[in-house]
Amino acid sequence: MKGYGEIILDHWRRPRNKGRLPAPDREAVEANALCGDVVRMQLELEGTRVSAAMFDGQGCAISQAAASLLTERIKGKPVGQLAQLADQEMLSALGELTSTRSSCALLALWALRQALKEDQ
Amino acid sequence: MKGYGEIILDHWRRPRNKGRLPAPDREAVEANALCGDVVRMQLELEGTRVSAAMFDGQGCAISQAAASLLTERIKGKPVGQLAQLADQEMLSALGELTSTRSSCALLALWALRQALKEDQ
Amino acid sequence: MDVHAVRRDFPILGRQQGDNPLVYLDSAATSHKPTAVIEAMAAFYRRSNANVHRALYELAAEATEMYEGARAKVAGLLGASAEEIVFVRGTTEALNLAAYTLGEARVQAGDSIVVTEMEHHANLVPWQQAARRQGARLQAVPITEGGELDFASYERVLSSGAKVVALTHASNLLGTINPVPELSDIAHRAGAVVVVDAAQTVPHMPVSVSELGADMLAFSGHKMLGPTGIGVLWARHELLEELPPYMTGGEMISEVHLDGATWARPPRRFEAGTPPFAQAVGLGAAVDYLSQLGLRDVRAHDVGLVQRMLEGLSCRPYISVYGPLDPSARAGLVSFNLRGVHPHDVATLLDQEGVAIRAGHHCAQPLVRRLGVAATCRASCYVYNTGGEVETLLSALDEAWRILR
Amino acid sequence: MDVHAVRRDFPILGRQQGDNPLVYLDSAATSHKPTAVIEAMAAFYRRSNANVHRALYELAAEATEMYEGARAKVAGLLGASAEEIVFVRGTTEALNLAAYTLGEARVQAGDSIVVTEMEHHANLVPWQQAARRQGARLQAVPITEGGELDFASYERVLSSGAKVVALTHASNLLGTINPVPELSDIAHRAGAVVVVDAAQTVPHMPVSVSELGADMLAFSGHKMLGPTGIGVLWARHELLEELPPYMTGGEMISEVHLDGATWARPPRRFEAGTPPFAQAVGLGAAVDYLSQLGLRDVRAHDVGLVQRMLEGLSCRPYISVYGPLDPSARAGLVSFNLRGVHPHDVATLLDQEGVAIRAGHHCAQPLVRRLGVAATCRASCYVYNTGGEVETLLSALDEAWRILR
Ligand SMILES: Cc1ncc(COP(=O)(O)O)c(C=O)c1O
Ligand SMILES: Cc1ncc(COP(=O)(O)O)c(C=O)c1O
Repeated sequence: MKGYGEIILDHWRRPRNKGRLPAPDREAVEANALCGDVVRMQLELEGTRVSAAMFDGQGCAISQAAASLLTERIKGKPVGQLAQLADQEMLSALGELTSTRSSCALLALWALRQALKEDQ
Repeated sequence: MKGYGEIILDHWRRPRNKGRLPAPDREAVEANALCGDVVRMQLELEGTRVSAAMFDGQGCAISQAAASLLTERIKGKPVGQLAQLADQEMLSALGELTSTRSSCALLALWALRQALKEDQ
Repeated sequence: MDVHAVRRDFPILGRQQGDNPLVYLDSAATSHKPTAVIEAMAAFYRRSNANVHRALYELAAEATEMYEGARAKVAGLLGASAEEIVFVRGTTEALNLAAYTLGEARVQAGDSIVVTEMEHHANLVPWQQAARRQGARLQAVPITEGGELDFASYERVLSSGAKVVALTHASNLLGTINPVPELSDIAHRAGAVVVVDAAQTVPHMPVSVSELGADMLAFSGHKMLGPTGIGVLWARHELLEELPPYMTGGEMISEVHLDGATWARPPRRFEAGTPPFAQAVGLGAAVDYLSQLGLRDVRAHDVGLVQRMLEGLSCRPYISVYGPLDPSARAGLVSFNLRGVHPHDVATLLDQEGVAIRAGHHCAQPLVRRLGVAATCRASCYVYNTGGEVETLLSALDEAWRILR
Repeated sequence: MDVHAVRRDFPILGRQQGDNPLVYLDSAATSHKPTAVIEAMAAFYRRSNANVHRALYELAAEATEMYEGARAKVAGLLGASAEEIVFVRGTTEALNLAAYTLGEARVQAGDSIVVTEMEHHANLVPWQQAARRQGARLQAVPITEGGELDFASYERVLSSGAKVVALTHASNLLGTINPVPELSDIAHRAGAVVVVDAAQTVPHMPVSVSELGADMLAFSGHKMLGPTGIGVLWARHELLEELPPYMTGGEMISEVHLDGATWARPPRRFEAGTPPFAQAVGLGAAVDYLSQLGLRDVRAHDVGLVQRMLEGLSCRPYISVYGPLDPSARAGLVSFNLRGVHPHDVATLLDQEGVAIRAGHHCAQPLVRRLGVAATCRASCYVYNTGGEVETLLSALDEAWRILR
């Protein structure tokens, strides 16, 4: 069995930055009603940079691993740069993935975009 | 062109007993709404026998020829016998006929049956 | 367009009818299918069959891609976007969907719905039902003696406002092509949504929804070289967004509770249950085939044949022709009658020569009544018909006349 | 039934999925098609294609005969008469037709419509809509912990009367087969018409409408080895006679005037427009194929496979199974979950082994919610599945569990 790539399995088994921030500056929840996947993304900002990011949620391995991976990737990054993060980048960061699951893989990114949009 | 059989063409070109009876004992009209064929059958009875039969109507050659042929066939016949006249007899009396047209061929027979049913 | 090369793509044309080759002049009822279409569906069932949407395995992803690919092809044909294409069974379902949903969303008691006297039953009866349900008024614009829409009446009817105008792009009996862009403008100024029955045009000529200017368009796959069981409703996306669903069930919902449900976005909102996905693949192949021929050439071929038919029929004193006399003002069909002869007799006699035409009311009873006849004969052509076949038709008519007059 | 001989009739089973042979366990979503069905339709298009009804030429008479012949075959399968068979697109359209027409004819404001908690959206949402339109009340009978219909609740709900009971013959998620004869009796005593969703049973076991005792029955061609784009509504003829049409247009009318229309008799009243006649021919071939196998044997084969699945799944402590544990109380499918693992992950990992199962809410959101899960995995089988394939499923599940736990 090819299974999921090591990156997905690693983040699924040992999620990074899972939980809640005490005082997030930005926050958004995205859900995929059809599969029941839910992802909450929370950010703390220092100036125009992300100083802390955490996620919370439930659902399939891909959606949760993607959220975990995303929190690692965005820490320390300028907010302006994050707004430009493309779907394709997220997908390739997760390694090989079947097209039927891309909406799971992108859920965290959608939540991030939502969080960045709000009260800007 | 095979065309219609001689029987149909003969009755279509020179319809027998076409018109109205002065004082019919029995009468019925049948129409095929879908093609616009109409046939009226009128009978005069003497005792239990048909003493005169006429038809009137409009429509395709088959429906009109069949009506003409039928008036000839039933004259002098006992009413009880006519009630038993089968679809198949009518169809074969007309000669070779494509199945798509059997409702045209049977319209006069249906009118006859209707006429016999009424006020018996 | 090389008609003889085209004919080789249609296996049914090799059929003998009794002692004669089949001369099929009833494509307005349904068209034949090229091998490419027949094979596309067979290959789908042999290699790629799976229910579309939602499944997570590769085979289903492939089937879904082919289904959505067909939607994109149809959109491309019309110059529309894929999310404006709803797959249905055929023109009839498309128009029922339009009448039901527009009725619910746009028509109130006392409002007016406008149709024409030359509509196919599919674009008349559903509007009668919608008018009945909403307590609205149905008005039918008459035709002229020449078989065209009475423009002045149309303007007059619309001057007092209407919520919907439902009209045919081309009459399946008269052949008349209606000037939809102008008629749409007038309807829009009156505040009406314009629904066009394009069953006889999309298969036969280039149709661009932006040039047409209508809001909804309906047509059938089986009349355009595609399979039965599939058709298309095109509508402007904003309009689809506004409309409630017609059928409900799986795939068209967003969330379902025991006491209520919310809807998916278009086009899925209008595709309840398992769609005819194998037929969509077949329709996609038909669109490819027609596009390769070029719809401009398809139209030119039709016009050439109709011209020969009109000339041949008009010069026979025992024949009356219905509809416009200019072939370029017509779809690829001609209705006619032989003096004093019932059209059914003509059709039966022609069939014995291998010539297949249609005779009857062509699902347009009010129009047939308006013409003052019980029925008409209709010959209709398509990409695989030849000038020689038109000659066969004409001489078979002479023979029928000889027999029956 | 020789499953290896059967497999040779299904070309798609030769497909490789990556490095593995395809193990297709999603027949409850859609079945594959034997060559006999694929070829019946291709041959129809190549030799006999013409629009059915009304045409007077030989080719159309032949097509009409084949279309009506398919109707007779379906009637034979159910022990019904041909005039009780209405061809539609699928189960979903059949149930929409039933809900709309029964709503109009039988349901008034304040009346009650009864469904169950285990309905597919196709047998729930149309009734919600009908209830809304008529101002009626929709009541859903709950299920027991064991996944069966709560009989006592059913009796209680019906004791206060109902106009319609709409229920599934077998749940497409739980597999549960409902005792329709008993349930129909109770419903009839309460004065209700009984509509049965037989999408998961007619393809898989002998179903006789007289033994079932219901008034209407809906199923899809594509789940019974037939093509997409066709399905069946069966109803008692007296009931069909009483109902108004659903869709309107050509072929379903008796007379049309500009201001109104009258209807043809059933079944034509319910078949507006060009029907999916080529698909009917395909469905007829599927009925022939299934009858040759024998539906008793088809059912026995299903039960054997489901037993192996249930045994294999139940003995794995990391798996929960939903629905009845007795294979003979079930349709040919099993829903399950791996502890703490999302079904979508299971389906994706299995797909990589060539095993196609479905994961999701199976168009039964209220039921999934009732089970307290987000979704389930579902493996479903049919005539072409083998015991070996069930073993492949089970070991692929072990592997998925190893990876994901
Ligand atoms: C129980 C049940 N009802 C209804 C349907 C809907 O059938 P279709 O999508 O063919 O209309 C299905 C299949 O998805 C089903 O399993
Ligand atoms: C103008 C027109 N509208 C509607 C229809 C109905 O199409 P269908 O029977 O494919 O639904 C036809 C064809 O019969 C037609 O010619």
